[in-house]
Amino acid sequence: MSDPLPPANSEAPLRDEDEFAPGAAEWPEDLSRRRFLQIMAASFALAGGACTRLPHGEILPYIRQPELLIPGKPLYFATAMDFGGVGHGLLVRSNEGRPTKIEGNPDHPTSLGRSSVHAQAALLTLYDPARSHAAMKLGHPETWEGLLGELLPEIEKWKESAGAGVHLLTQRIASPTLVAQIQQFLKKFPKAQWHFHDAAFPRSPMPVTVHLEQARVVLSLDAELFGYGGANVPNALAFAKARRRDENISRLYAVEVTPTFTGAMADHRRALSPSALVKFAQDLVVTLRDGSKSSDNWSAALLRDLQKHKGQCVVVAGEFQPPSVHEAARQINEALGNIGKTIDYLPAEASLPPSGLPELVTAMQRGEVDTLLIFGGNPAYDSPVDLPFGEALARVPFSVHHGLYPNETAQVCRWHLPESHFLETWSDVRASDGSESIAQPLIEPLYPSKSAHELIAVLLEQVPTTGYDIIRGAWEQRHKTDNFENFWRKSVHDGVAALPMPPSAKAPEPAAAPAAKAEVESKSLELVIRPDAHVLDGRFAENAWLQELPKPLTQLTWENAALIAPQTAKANHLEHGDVVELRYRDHAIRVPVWVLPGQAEGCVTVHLGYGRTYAGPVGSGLGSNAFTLQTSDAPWGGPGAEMHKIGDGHRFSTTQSERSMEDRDPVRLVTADKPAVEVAREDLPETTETLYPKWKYTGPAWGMVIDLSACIGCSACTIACQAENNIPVVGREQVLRRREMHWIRVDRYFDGDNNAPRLLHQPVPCMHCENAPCELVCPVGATVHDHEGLNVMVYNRCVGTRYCSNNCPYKVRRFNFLKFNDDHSETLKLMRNPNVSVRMRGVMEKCTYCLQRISAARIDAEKEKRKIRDGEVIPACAQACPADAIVFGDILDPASRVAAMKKSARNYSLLGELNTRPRTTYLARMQNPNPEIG
Amino acid sequence: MPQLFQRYTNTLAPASIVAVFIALSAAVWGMHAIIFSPYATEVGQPVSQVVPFSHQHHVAGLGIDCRYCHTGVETSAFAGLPATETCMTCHSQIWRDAPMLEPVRQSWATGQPLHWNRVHNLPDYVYFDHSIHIQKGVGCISCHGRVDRMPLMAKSETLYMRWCLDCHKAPEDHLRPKNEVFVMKDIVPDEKRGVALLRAEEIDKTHLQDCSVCHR
Amino acid sequence: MKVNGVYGLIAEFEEPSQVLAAAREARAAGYRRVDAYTPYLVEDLAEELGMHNTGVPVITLICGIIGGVGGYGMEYFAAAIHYPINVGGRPLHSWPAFIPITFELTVLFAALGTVIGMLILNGLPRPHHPVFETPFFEQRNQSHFYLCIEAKDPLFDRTTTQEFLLKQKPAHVWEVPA
Amino acid sequence: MPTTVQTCETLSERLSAVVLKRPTKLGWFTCIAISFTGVLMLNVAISWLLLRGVGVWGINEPVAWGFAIVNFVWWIGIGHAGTFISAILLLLHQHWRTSINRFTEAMTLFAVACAALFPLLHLGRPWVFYFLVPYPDTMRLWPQWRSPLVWDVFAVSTYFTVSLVYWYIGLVPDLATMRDRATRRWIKVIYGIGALGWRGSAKHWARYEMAYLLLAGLATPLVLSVHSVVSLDFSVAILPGWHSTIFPPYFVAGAIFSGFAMVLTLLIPFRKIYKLEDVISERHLDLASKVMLATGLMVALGYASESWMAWYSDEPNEEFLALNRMLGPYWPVWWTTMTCNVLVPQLLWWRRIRISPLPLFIISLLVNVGMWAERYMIVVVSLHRDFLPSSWGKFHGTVWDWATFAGTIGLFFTLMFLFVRLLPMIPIAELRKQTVEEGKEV
Repeated sequence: MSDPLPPANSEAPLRDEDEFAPGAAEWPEDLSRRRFLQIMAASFALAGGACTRLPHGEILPYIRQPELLIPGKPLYFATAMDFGGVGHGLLVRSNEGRPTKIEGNPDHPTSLGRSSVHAQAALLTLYDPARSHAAMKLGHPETWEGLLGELLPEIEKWKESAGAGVHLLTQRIASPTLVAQIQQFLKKFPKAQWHFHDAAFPRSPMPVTVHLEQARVVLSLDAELFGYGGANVPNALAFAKARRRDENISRLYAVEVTPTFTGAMADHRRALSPSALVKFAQDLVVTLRDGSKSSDNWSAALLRDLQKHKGQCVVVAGEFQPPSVHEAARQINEALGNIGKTIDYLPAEASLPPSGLPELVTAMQRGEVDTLLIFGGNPAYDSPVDLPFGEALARVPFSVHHGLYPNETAQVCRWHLPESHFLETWSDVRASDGSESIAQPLIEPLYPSKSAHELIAVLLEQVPTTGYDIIRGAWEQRHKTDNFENFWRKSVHDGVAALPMPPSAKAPEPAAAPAAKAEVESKSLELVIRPDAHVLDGRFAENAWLQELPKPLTQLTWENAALIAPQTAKANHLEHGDVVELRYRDHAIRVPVWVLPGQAEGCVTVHLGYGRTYAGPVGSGLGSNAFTLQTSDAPWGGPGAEMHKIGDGHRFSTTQSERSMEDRDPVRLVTADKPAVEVAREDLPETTETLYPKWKYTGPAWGMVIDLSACIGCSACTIACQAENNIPVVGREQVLRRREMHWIRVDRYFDGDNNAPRLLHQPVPCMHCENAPCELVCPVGATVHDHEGLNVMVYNRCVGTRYCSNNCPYKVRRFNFLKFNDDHSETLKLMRNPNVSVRMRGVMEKCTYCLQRISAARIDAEKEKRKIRDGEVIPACAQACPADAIVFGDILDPASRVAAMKKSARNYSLLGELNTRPRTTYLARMQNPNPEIG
Repeated sequence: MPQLFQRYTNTLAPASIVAVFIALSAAVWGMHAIIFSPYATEVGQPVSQVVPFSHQHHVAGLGIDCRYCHTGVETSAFAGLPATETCMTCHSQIWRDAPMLEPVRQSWATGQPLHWNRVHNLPDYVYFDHSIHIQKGVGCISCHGRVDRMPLMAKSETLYMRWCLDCHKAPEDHLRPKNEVFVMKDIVPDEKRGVALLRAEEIDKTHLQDCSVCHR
Repeated sequence: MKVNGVYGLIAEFEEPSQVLAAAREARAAGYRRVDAYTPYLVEDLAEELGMHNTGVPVITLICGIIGGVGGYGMEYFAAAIHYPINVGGRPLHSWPAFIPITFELTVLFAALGTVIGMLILNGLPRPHHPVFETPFFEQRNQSHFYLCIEAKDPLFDRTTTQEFLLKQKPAHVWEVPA
Repeated sequence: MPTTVQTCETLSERLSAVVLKRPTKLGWFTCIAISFTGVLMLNVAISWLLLRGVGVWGINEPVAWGFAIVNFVWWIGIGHAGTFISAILLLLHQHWRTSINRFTEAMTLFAVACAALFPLLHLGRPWVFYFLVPYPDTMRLWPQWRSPLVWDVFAVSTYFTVSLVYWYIGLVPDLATMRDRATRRWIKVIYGIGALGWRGSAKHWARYEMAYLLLAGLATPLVLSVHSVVSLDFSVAILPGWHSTIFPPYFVAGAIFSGFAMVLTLLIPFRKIYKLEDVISERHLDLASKVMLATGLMVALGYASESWMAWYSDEPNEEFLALNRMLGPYWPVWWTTMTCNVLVPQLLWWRRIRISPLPLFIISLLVNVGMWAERYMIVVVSLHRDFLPSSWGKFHGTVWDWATFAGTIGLFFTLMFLFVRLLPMIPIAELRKQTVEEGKEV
């Protein structure tokens, strides 16, 4: 690994003001009147002719130039990420030794080159200036030596006591080596105990693998197939495949509490409160078993549909549903012979220890815990309210917290040790399909931090203790091959181990059949607690990209809310934006009410991860903490909640205030009775209807197609674009003013009846119109066309009249109303993509189809005197998209994939009637409703 | 009755008006002059360096190829500056204790990089790629001038956008055969050869003036 | 006939009609270097003094043409020749869009030409002028009307010219020192 | 006041006295002090703007144009009365214009100066405003001629220059009068410089009159073109509520409408303070109100045809816009516009109202408000809900928006007060001619 310093003669970003006298462009925050006047004078003088000398930069060459590394040429390394105990195979771009972009690893069986929102956002966490910089003892900086000074005597004690009183607390772990190390630790100190607590990825009642591609009919019982869970990427891709077939596309039924991506993709969606959902599931089992008449024709039709597709359908239960629902789902799958075909039941998660947080807290309260070693996680914040972890911790003499951030737990522990980011250290992971990957570091640790492997090695008093030696050693033991060196090198290089897959899992013994008679539906208001889709249980609260990423179906940013259905709102005399005291089992929080169409009646959903106190400058003090409502016996809520209005007029920082399509058809749907030809009818004006001749393009003529049948609305494109194009975060205040900067946004609409709406998603990047309205009105020619048909935006020519934005019917242009990019934090400079200008205050910006990637490909092609190949240029959004919904290429090349898709009958242009001739078009979304259901 | 204004004002008044016009045009001309003066462009003004490296000596004198030090020039956007190691390959043998080379030895010993002052500095929003220019037959000296005559490195062109465009509009006048790209020999404009090279290198002139070629 | 130290003789009238008549007489008498000074424009006076064409309109026309042609030329040169760029799929020579600026520049040049031309033809600015030395000129030039026969006039002669002027029944006749 | 018959002497005496009389009244000082505080506020607002960026205003996506453009159009509109009165009415031989043209021309200049501030300030990077000016730069780049904003640059600067020249040429003979009537030497000298040595030569008068007529001839199409070009800023765009072919005439009418409103707003107090009721008589008020009534009706027709087109075109976006203006979140703006610009002016059908200063003053004030609201409706209300519901938003002016607006009003009045104190606000020479000749007619 080369040093993380800005490398020799790389374009150091954030010096756009060099165009002007220093300071003339970027105003320092703290500015004396005097200085201000000087700057005024300076910039006015410049106005005379901008006769400025560029300031003299310096060039710092290497001492020894690293192998492979050619300054200016990015390198790509395969690595992997542990996300909620599931491995994600990644491919990371490195510019002069700085990881600058994370992508999915195409060779990895589950990521298949695609990536999730969280994989993309991991990059910002690496460079986050708020990460813990040093070991802390009782809140004061300390050295590792200082720690060892205390730790080693402790270890001696453990040896005598065989580890009595020593407790480990971990979250889910995807690293086989780490699990092995912990086992080793427990073997060495038999009396030591290992506890498991993970608020976002709880113990799954019945872990499964779903094969959506094989399933013709899918029933989701509040399962978020495309949510943040471990298998979202493969699920999305498989489902998209099943939806894009020309004939017999799959049909998705979703029964859920709060609208999810799954519900948005469903052909038939039903919102039920948790208790009603349990009842629904069990009635389904009963009716299926004794063939009795189903209560309503909806579920009757559903049942018939399921039975019609024995072995080709699947019923999936949500992670946060009680075991009874999972059991119901399993029984239906068994009855219909789906198991082994469309769904595999995995053995109960052996890697997890039996004991959890409750046992630990009781032990702590009893004073039985002398030493508590916390690996990751934040129990002081994310433990249920009835488990007073913080107080109990006071009775633990020697507590150590090992994590990325000096969070709430770090504050109360005796020791906090900085953890290395996964891009800084060696590790290994196991993916959802059991395949293993080696995670190699892309950069030296930015701070004196250690990985969990290294820390445990210390506890085990092992040598060597470097991550590399630990992982390599462990693999050498586990994988006995005659030529390990080759195996190791290949595994590291490919990002996935060349191993035989684990034996296919067998279904667990059927548990006791659930009571045929379902318990009565509760009449009281039910509380629903869920991890937030982006910050989860708060572990990503400090990640500004995720905070500003609009949340699924609310488009809310930077805060959480109490989601209730319109009917519930009416019943409780509440309005959108009212602030309520939400009370559950004599605990209460203040939270604003969000009236959400599609939410189940009679229940209120709050998301975890907010109301943090020690998240850092970004994540602290946002929203309200739902953990104060969580109890260990009802972690996901239950009946008996109350809401009392205590205020109103809360202003939500949302990026989309409108819900309906207002009788316009930005999103078009193809169904059996509404064929594509009619739905996607292009009412484009004739080219002859103009004074002017049409401009000729010789190609490559770049264009894009977005398939709305595939898009699940996950926003991976948005955040991938943000990472690739150095897009700044503006913060809650500016989002309130509608000044977010995302180049590709995912619009969502609620179509039809407000009480049972259809949920729609539509990603909207720049359309690169051939008759671009924006270009016509720019007074300085800062946005014009190039010969490949790109609508290019020249930041350094832009004077900021914003006329282009006014005249853009898609409103995809983004303006730097203030100085949005952070040029103070050194680490953030390292993160930036050196091939994209960092925009200054007062200039317009927008999607460029990832021009930097096009240019790179063009230069390569021209060097080799050939045309650019189809698929050689992939914009960040298309590359990230887990559903492969975005396709980009040369529309004049008949062989190209994009050209083929544009020929589809479903192809239509957004607002085509304006004769903007957009290069980005959409494929109308295919629906496959059950004809038996109206 | 006395005159309010003396006779001379009859000359003064029109003269002053004319003077104002002259002054204004002079100001405009002056501005232009400054922008293209060596003061602003820094053309031909040697930049001082920690080590007074002489291209004249190394290129003309010793005949070292450009690519020996600027390794990236054919493959990467950046030509690259030589690592200290590169200097030391020779200077660990010859001029081992020339005081002039002390900073190089220091850097080698301490592992601290040498601090060279930029001579050719483009704004950050300009993305110039050396490799493609080299590949298509634009000689080093087209932009960097006769470095073989420069004891100390100095800009030989303004690097203004209009200067870039001059060549992007009519590349044929500035192309040379591949084998002459690194040769320190002034190009003799030749219409026919230029067009031939243009065709040989399959250079598509149409998009060369697109904003997107240099700005992202 | 040239007389030193004298700019001319000036007659002061109360009524515009008088100065008109006087001017007519003076021309008839063969005086050529004659000028009148009035508090406001007196119709036909200039004609009576022998100025039949102001020469301003032609300047306006020429400048207007320069402005218009120059303006359109600049637009065409910049958009179609100097740096041709595809803007919103419109042709390089989008003549309808070039009209407004052409028009504005036509008006601008014509207007400035008119004013500057007028001043030059009038020989203004000219802060110093002998006529200002006419007694009470300052007070009365806003209400009274003057006819001045200059000494440069070949027919000028102190006595005869004075007699001639007095025949026109002026309020006064003054001698204007050079 | 005595209606003695005017002679050149008395006239010159009275009108120059307005300027030359010493000592200056305390009232004048208080007025200018008040308006100058506005100028100071403007300075603060502008400094803060340049310091932090246009983000200090309320603008956002989708409403990327806010107060700046509203104020720009409003001020430019006001700036139309002067040239209209002095040029078009001159060509139409409306002699009554003589009493007020100088004053209104000055008003035009100052209004256009205020207007010209905004396009500059609303730039994201004002320090590179010169990108909009064609000149041989180091980048070989030019303005983009198809953009109405570039047309604006030329139209507004031409309009300002021509108005300035026109106004100054009109002043020259009067400056000569000032020069001759002033008593203190330094004052004589100052006016003398401005007078260019004007001595009332008959030949000068002839050329002068010709030039003046030509300028009027040039200014007439110019005044019509300027607001047409401003209106093209909107009608060239494809936005519903902007994309409309009736904008140019409808904007010009609105401009003259608001211009005359501002003229009355200023004249009515001034003629009272300086006791010029005989020079600026009831007749003038009457005629000015008639022009207001006429142009007001044209504007009303504009509104009507906009709504009618929305319905007749059967274009959903246009229909939605029309309804959104009346019933959407910004409904008060629409209703204010209609009340002030359509209903209130109907009072001017009655002569008694046309000639009674106070009601007229109130009406003209309301029209000024109404015209500002109209521009707000056109700019903000059209932008805040365009094609895709997903990108709909709202706009609210911040304190800095208001401070800048109020500041320009302060600037306008400061200049106005300086003008009436330092320069003859009524063209003396032209009035001399008139009084004498009209005296003859009687």
